[in-house]
Amino acid sequence: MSEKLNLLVESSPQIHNSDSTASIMWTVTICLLPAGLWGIWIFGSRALFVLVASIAASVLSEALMNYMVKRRTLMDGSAFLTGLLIGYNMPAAVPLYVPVVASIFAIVVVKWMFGGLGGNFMNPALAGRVFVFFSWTSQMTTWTMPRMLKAADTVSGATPLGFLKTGLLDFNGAVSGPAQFLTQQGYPQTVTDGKVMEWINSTFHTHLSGGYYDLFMGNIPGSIGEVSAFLLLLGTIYLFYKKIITWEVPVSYLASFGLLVWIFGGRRYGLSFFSGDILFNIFSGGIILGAFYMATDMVTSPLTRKGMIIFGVGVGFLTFLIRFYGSFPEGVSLAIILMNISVPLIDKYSKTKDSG
Amino acid sequence: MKGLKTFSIGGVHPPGRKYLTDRKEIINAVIPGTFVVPMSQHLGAPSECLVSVGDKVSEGMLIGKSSGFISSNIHSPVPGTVKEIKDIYLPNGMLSKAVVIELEGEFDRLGKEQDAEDWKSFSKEDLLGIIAESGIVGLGGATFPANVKFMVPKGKKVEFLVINGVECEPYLTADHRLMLERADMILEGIRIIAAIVEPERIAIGIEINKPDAIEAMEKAAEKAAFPLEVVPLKIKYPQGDEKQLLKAVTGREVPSGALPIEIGCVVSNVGTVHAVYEAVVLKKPLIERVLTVTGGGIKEPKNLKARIGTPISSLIEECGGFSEVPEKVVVGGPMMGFTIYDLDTPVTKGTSGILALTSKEVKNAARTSCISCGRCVNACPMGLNPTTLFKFIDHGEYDEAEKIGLMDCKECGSCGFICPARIPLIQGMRLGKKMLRKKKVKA
Amino acid sequence: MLKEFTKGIFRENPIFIIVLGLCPALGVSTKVINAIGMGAGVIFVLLGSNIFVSLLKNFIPEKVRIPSYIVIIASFVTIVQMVMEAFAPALYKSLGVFVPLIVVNCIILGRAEAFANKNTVMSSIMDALGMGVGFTLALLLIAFIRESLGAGTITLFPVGSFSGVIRIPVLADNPIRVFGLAAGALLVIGFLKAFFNWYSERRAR
Amino acid sequence: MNDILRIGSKLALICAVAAISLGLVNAVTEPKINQMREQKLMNALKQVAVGMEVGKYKKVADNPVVKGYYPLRDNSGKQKGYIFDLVGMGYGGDLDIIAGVSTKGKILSVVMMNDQETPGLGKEAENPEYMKKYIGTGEISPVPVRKSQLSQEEADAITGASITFMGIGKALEAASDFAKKEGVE
Amino acid sequence: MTYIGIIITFVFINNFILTQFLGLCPFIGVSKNIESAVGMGFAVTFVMALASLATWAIQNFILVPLNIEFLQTITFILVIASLVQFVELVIQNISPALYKALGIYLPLITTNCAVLGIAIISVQSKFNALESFVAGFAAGLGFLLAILLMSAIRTKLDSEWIPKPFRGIPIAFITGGLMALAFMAFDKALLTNLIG
Amino acid sequence: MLLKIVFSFLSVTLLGGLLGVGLAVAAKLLAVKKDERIGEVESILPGANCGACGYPGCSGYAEAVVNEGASLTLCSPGGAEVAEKIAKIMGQSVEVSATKMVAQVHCRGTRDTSKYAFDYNGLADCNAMMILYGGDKECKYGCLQGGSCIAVCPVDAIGRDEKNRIWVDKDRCISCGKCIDVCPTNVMKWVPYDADYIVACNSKDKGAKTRKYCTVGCIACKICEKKSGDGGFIVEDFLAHIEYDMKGDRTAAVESCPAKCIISTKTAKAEIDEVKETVKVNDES
Repeated sequence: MSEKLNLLVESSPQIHNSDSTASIMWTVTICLLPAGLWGIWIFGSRALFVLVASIAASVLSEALMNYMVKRRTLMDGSAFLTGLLIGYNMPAAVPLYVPVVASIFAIVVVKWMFGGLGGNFMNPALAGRVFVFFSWTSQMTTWTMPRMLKAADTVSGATPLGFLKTGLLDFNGAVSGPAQFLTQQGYPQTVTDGKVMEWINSTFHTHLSGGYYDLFMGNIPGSIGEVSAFLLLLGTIYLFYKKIITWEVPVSYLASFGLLVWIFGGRRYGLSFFSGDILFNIFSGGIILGAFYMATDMVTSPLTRKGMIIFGVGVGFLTFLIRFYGSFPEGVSLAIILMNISVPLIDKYSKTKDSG
Repeated sequence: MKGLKTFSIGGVHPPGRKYLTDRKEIINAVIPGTFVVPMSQHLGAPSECLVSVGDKVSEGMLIGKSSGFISSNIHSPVPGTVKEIKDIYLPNGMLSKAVVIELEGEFDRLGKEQDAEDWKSFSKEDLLGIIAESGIVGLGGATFPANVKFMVPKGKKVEFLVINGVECEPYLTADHRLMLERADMILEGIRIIAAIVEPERIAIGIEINKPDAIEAMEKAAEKAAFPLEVVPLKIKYPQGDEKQLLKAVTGREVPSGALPIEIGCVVSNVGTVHAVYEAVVLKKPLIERVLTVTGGGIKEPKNLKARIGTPISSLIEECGGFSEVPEKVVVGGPMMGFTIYDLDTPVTKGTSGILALTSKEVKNAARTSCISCGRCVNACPMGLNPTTLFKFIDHGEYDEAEKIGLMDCKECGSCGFICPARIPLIQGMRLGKKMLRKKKVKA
Repeated sequence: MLKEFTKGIFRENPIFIIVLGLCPALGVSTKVINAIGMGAGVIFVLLGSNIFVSLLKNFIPEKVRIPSYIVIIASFVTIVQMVMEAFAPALYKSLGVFVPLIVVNCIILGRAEAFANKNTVMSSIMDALGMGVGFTLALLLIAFIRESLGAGTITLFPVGSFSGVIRIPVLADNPIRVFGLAAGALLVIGFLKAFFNWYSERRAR
Repeated sequence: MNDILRIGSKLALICAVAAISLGLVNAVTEPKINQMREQKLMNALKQVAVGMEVGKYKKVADNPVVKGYYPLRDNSGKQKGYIFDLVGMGYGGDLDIIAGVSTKGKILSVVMMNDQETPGLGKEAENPEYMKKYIGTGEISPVPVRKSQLSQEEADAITGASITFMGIGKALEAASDFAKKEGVE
Repeated sequence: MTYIGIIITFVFINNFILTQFLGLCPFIGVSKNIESAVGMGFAVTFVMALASLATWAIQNFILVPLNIEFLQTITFILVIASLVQFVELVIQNISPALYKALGIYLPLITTNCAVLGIAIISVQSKFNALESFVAGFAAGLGFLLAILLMSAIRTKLDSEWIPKPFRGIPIAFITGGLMALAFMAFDKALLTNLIG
Repeated sequence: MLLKIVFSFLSVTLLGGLLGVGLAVAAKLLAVKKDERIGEVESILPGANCGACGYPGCSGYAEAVVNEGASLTLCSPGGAEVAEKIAKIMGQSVEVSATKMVAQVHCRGTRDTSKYAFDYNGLADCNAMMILYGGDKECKYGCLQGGSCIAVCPVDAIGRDEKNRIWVDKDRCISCGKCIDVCPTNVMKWVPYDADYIVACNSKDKGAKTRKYCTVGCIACKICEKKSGDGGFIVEDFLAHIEYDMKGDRTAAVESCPAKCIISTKTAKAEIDEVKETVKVNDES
C-alpha cells in the first residue's frame, strides 16, 4: 500500500439511510403535483399563474435570505414546497400580489427569522396563508367555478362550506345533512355526480344526496390544490410507502375530527346527536391537504408518537370548533398553526420512555 | 416472519449486504513480515508491556500483562524480534503503546496438531484462570475481558446463558461462518462457559438471515444431546447488543446502567465462545480471530482468520486490493465501526471486519438543520430522544443531556443512520459523554 | 442638561432600547393621531410626575415610596383623562382603556424611580421631556408604519377643509390589514427593535 | 408606632392633595364632558330624524334588539315614525345603531354609533355610504340581510364583511317589524 | 354573559396579551424559561383575580355611591399597589417556598398593566362581584396560557440559529406576532355560537 | 360640586392613609431580614455572568461573598478595581495581583502551512474533532480551528480570519478562562495583557518532525534563545516560550526566527476586526 489515499474520517455510523432532507422535500412536492395539475385543469391558466407566482416569490426569497446569511439551502426543496403549498391554498382568481406577499412572509419572517428550515415553530406556508387571509379576506374568499360547473354567466361561486356557512345562518328547515342542504338550495353539481351517486344509491341501497362524487373528485370551487381529495390521497399512498409521513398525525386528526362531527355535526341541521356527516366534512375544505401534507410537516409537529397523537387530536378539535362554531368556514390552517404554537410545550412534556 | 422474537422499541433496517461474503469459507490469512501489537485492545486498563526493543518473542508468548481487574493479557501473535515500541492511534481514536514485531524464527503451533485437553476435571476457578491467562475478551466488538464477565458475583444466580449469534451489523459474516463451519467447537465452548456460570437455561439467538447457521447449531445441539435452545430472531439492528438480545430472547429488560447479571443473564458472543474453546481445549491464547474483509471497494471480499497485529493493508492486499477508490475504510461493522486513515493500522482483538466503503454505500449528503422528523426518536433502541440530546450537547448543556439519559446511549448508530439531515448525532453523544467525564474529573 | 434631554430620544429610547411602555405603544398605534395624543398624554404625565417626585424626594418616606409615586402619577393621568374626554372625545374614545393605563406605563414609574428621586427638578424636567419625546417619536414611527401598511392611510388632525386623513394611493384600496391588528403590531415592533439592535451595534463599531 | 403614623399620614397627605386637585379639575371638565355627550347624541338624532321632530325617549324592555325609541312627528304633530335605539350582533361584538323608521316599517336613515368591527371590513359600516343599501327597504322590499339579496355591484362594495352586513340588516329588520306592529303609538 | 362565556372570552377571544396588548412587559421579560414563566403566570392570575374583586368593591361601595367615578384610576391603582405589596408580605411569611417561586415576580406585577386593565374592563363591562372575580381569574389564565406557550417556544429558539440583530427581544415579539396571528381564529362568533 | 370635592378628599385620603398605615404595620410585623450587601456587591460586579468565579452568575457570586465568605478576588472580568470595591463593602482588605492576563492562541497553522492527515467530516467542535484521532492535522498540538472557544466566549472576543485562524482580541477579553478550559489541545494559553510577542506554536514534537508537517511551527532551533539576551526566550520540550518577567528587547529574536512563529500581539488585534461567526450547519447543495 504505497499510494496515499485521501480517506474520509468521520464518526459512526459509517452508512446512512438513503433519505435526506432534500429527498424528503422533493418527494412530498412530487406527491402533491397531481392535485395541483387538477387545479390548473379545472380553474384554468389563472391557477397556473398563481402557483408560479407563489413558488417564484418563495424561491427568490429563499435565495435572498441565503445570500444574506451566507448559507446555501435552496436545493433542499423546502422553499419550493412552501411556495407550492401557499399556491395550493389560494383561490385561482386571487390577485397575484397575494400569493407573493404570502410567500415572502412565509420564507422571510416565519422561516428565516427563526434560523431557516428546522428553526421555525410554525408552518411557514400556513402562516403565510393566514397572514394574507386576514389582510385581504375578500380576495381570499372569491372563488372561481371549475370548468365543469361553469355556466355562461356565473364565473364565481362559493365553496360548499362557505355556502353552508352563510346559508345556515338563517335556515330553519330540516334536512338530513350538508349534502342534501346544498342540493336543495341548488348548489351546482355535475352530471357525472348525479350518475355516480345514483349508481351508488342503487347498488348499495343507500340514500345519499348528490354532491359526494364532486366533492371527492374535486369538481367544486375552492383553493387550487385542495379541491381534489382523490388525487391528494393518491399522493399520500406514496408518502406512506416511502415512510415520509407516519400515521399518527393524520389518523388522530381525522379520527378526532370525524368523531366530533359525527357526535355534534348534525345539530346545525336540527338533527339529533350522533348524526353528523363525517364523509362530507372530511372531503371538504382542505382537510385532506391539511391532514396529510401540512399537519404532518416534520419541523412543526411533535417528535414523539405520543406527542403527535396529542397534536393530531388538538388539530381535529380546533378544526371542528372553528368550522362549526367560528366565523370561518374551513378552519384547517388556523387549527394547524394554533397547534404549531403548542408543539414545543408538547415536546417538552411528552418525553420518550426510557427503557433502561 | 410473524411470531418471531425481537426487541420491542426502536431499531433500524440498514441494507445487509452480507451476500458479499456469506458463502466464503474462512481461510487463514497470509502472515506478513511485520506485526504491530497494541497494548490496549480491550475495555479497561492498558496491559503492561513486558518486552523491550531487541527482545526475542515466540508465538503465543505473553508480552502484555493484565494491569488491573478490568484488563487483559496480550500475547505475541508470531515468533520474532521486538523492533520498536511506539505510540499509535487505534481505530477508536485512542492513543496506545504498541509493540512492533518483526517475523523471525520458528512457529510453535502453526501447522502442529494440539492434543485436546480434558477440561471436564477442571474447577470453575481453573477455567476462569485459563480464560484470563489467554487474554480472551468479548469478540463481538465491546472487548470486555471475558473472565470478568463470566465471574458470577456471590449471591447471584444465572438463569440464562444467552449466546449471541445475531451478528446484526451489516456486511459482517465472521460469526455466521464460524457457526456454520465450527458448530461443534462452539458447542464445546458453550459447555465450558456453562460449567463456569451454571445457568438454568442456555439459548442462542440467531437472526433469520442465517438459516444455515440456525440449522447447523440445531444439528450440533441435537447430535450432542445438549439442551441448547436455538432462537431464530427477526432481522433488526441493533439486535446484537446485549440489552436488545436479552429483550428479544428472554423478554427481560436490563435496567438503566446495570449489567445483564442483574437480571440473571450472561451473554457471550459466538466468537468469544470459540476463543474460549481454543484456549481451554487447545491451550491457545487469543492471537488470532476471524474477520470479514468486504465492502463495495474490495475486489474479492473474504472471511479471514487473521493474527492480531496484522496490518490492515496486508489483509486488503490479500483480498485483491481496492476495486475502486473507497470513500472510507472502516474497522468493525458499518454501524458502530471506526474509520481509519492509516492502512497500516493493525488488527486488534476487537476487529470484526474491515470494510472499504464506496460513496454509493456511504450515502453521505449535505448536512442540514434538524427538521424534527422524529425518526431518530423512533429508531433509538434505548428509548432516548437523540435530537434533543444533541441540541443540549451542541449548546454545551451537558448536564441537561445527562438528565435525559445521555449515559444510556450506547452509540449503536441507529439515529445517525436514519437521520435525513445527516447530523452527526453519535459524535455528539460521544462529545457529550467526554465533556461530562471531563467535568467530573475537574469537580 | 441638554444631554438629559437627548439621551431619551435615541441612546436610551424607552421603547426601542430599554423596551418599556410597550402596551400603549402597540395598543394605540393603529392611527398616527392616536400616537400623537398618547405621546402628548405621556409627556404631560411624565413631566408632572418627574417634577413632583424630584420635589418631594425628601418628603416621601421610603416604605411607601412606590404607592406615593403611583398616587402622584395617577393624579396626572386622571387629569389627562378628564381633559381629553372634555376636549378631544373622539381621541379619548379611540385611545380607550390605554389612557388610564398610562399609570402603569413602566416608563413613568421607571423614570421616577431611576431618575427623578435622585436628581434636581431641572434635570428631571429635561429627562421627562427627553423620555417623553423619545416615547412619542417611537410611537409615531410604529403608528406610521402600522397605519400606512394596515389601512393605507395616515390620520392627522383635521384642519379646515382637510379631513386629516391622507390616503396612500395603492395601499388604501387593498391595505395589508394584518398590520392594523394585534399580530401586525407585534411583528412591527419586533422588526423595529431588530433594526435598532443592528444599527446600534454598527454604530458601536 | 409613631413611625407608622408618620408614614401613614404622609401618604394620606399626598392623597389628599391629589384628591383635591382632581376634584377641582373635574369640576371644570365634567360639565363640558356631559355637554359633549349630549351634543353627540343630538347630532345623531338630528341626522336620523330627517327633518322631523324628535319626541321623548321610551325604553323597550322585552326586545333583544330594540332597546328603546323616540317617536318622530312631522310639523303637524302627527306621528310619522320612530328613531330606534338598536343593538345588533356584529363580527367583533355588539353594534350600537340608531335608525329612523317610518310607521310602515320603511328604513329612513341609519347611523352606526358604536362598534368593534375589523378595520377595513366591518368598520366600513361607520361610513354613511355603507348604510345606503338599507335605506328605503323594509316597507315593500325586505331589509337585506345577505349579500345575495344585493346587486352584484353593491355586494362587491361590502367585500367580505357579510357578518357585519347581516348584523345591521337583522337589527333593522327587527326595527322595521317593531314599527309595523306598533303602527302609530 | 355566563361565567363560561367570561372565561372563554378572556382566555381565548380577548386574550390580554395576544389581542389586547396588556401585560406585554412581563410577557417578553419573564418568558425566557418555562419555570419562571409559569411562576409569573400563576402570580399574575392570583393578583388579577383578587384585584378585580377588590376594585369592584371600591367602585360599587365608594365611587358610585359618592358619584366620584372620576377617581377610578387613582383609587384602583392605589388598591392594586397595596394589594400586591400585601400579598408579597403575606406569602413571604406564610410560605417561604411559594415566595421563592413567586416572590420575585410580585413587584413586577404592580406595574403590569394587565391588572389595572382587568379592573377597568370589569367595571366597564358592569360585571357583578363574582363575575369580576371570574373575569380577573380568566384573564390571568389567558396570560398564563400565552406566557407558557411563549416560554416553550423560546426555549426551543435558544437552540436555533437566529440572525444576530433578532436575538432576544425582537424574535420574542415576532413569535408573539405569529401567536397572535393564530389566535385570530378565536373570535366573537365562536362565543355566540357556542354559548348562544 | 363642593360636596363632590369633599367626598373625593375624604375617600382618597382615608384610603391612602389606611393603606399607608396598613402597609407600614404589615411591613413591620412581617419583616423578613435580607442582607442588603448582596445587592450592593451585585451592583458592583460587571454583570457579564461569565461564570469564571465558579458561581452561577454574578448574583450567585455576590450571595456567596456575603453569605459564605467566598474569596473577594474571584471576579476576573472586574479585576483589581472590582475586588477593591467589594472589599470596601465587606470591610475587608484584599491583595490583588496587578497584571491582567488574557488568552491567546499559540498556533498559526492553516491549510497552506500545515499537513493534514485526513478529510474530517463531522461536528465543528474541537472536542468532538479530538475524538477522531486528535484532529485532522498531522500536528496533534495545534489549533483544531473548530471554534469551540468562539462558542464559549461570553463577550465575543474571539473570531476567525479568512484562513480560519483563530484570534483573541485582548482588549475585549475579560479573562474568564472559558476558552482555555474548553480547548482540548491546550493551544489557548494565558499571556499577560501587555505582552508584546507570543510564540505562536504549541508543538512539543522534535524539531525535525515539526518541520515535516508545519512550516510555521517552532522547530526548537534555539536561535531566539541565543539572540534575545535578556528577552526571556526559553526552549523547553522542543518548544520556545517567553518569560514575560524579563523585559529585554525581543525584536532581534523575533526577526531571526526561521519559522517566523514569534508574532506580535498587535497582529492579533488587526486580524480580528472582522469577527466571523461560526455557523455550525454547513449545508450546501
